[in-house]
Amino acid sequence: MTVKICEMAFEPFVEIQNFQNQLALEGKFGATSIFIGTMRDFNEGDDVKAMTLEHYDGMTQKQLIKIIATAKAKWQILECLIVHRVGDILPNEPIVLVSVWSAHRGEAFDACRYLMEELKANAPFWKLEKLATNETRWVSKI
Amino acid sequence: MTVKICEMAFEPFVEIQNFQNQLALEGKFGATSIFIGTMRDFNEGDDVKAMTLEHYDGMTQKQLIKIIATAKAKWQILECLIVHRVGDILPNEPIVLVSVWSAHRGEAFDACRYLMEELKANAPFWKLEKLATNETRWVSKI
Amino acid sequence: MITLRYFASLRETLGRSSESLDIFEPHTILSIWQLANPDLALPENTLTAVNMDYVPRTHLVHDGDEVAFFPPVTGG
Amino acid sequence: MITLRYFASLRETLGRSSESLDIFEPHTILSIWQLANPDLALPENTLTAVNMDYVPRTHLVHDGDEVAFFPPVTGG
Repeated sequence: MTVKICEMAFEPFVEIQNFQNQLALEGKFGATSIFIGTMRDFNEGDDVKAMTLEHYDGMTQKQLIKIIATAKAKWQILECLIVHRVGDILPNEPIVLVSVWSAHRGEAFDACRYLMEELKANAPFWKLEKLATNETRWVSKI
Repeated sequence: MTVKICEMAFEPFVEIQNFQNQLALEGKFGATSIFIGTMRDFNEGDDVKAMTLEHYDGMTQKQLIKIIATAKAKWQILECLIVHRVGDILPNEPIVLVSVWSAHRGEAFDACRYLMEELKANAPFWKLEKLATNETRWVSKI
Repeated sequence: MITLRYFASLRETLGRSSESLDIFEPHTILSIWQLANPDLALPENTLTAVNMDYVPRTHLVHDGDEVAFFPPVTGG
Repeated sequence: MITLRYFASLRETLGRSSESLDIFEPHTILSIWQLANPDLALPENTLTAVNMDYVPRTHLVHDGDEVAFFPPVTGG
């Protein structure tokens, strides 16, 4: 169960593959459910050219570990990995990666979605968008 | 929207990365939901040492394309990729990959799960397991 | 002429994976099975397809069709 | 001494990201805000945390605590 906060761009498929390679779970997992959130170049009708992701270092990790513990209590999860980007981000760069390994698909799907929804609801990240017009705006909760 | 049937082992993260690289969707997708099914070395309480995946070549592709068309009518999907292995498979080798790209996460999650459940219900694949005892048995519907 | 195809455990039970049959009028799927396998009742849970689409056993088969019989699918 | 931290749009509004405050008895979160920001009502949708866990505004803050105020989160 690993939580990573990245200040530089990350390659989600490299992260997952490397993490999986060191798991020593060969033959034990039948299901992997993955979600990747990527920066778009548009939001709420406006062109966006960059974004800054602020976070509350320390609380972020504490909240994500708590969310994972709750998911582990609800579903039979073998492993999970959460990676979240902070700092200055450009369109098409990954923002978040959630990956869950389990024996059966229902648990992997449910736990991955739960982790992602809880992360969005509770992890202390804030997005500041820079529009094509050079205006900046804080993304507000949808 | 691509469907691939593989007779040899495939690398799911390489498949996804290569597929994504040629999409020309930079900045347009905000959400990627992925499911990977992997062969376990146990099933229904028995050790399994190999598996043969039979399919109805032609009908498989036709059914998967139909399932994708239904998903596209239900959700706003930008792209999707389905890869399924056939032939002789060993534990820890990937069996199936479903990946969906969309602007928003709800659609990606819902469509990925739908595709996977419909694939399991309707695509004409059959698993023949070879147990540690060297007995073979057809997997029956759970 | 129609083509019959059998898969997985049903293929093993019958000892063959495909065969041809001449029909001179439309037959239901069930009737096709009985013509091809007079000694064996169509197993209850068998799925049936014509030209690679699922159809019920009452579906009418025409000359040139490919008819498939198989057990419940277990992919994914 | 307690540490106060402000994030995102609230940090910008206040023009500072952290500060210290001496308290000589436990105070509620709301009372801490009023001591630190006497000219500004705590914005309605502000989230509050003590020692990196969410707490309600009625939570009692003790000496040594880290108290954070921030707008709704928008990660993921």
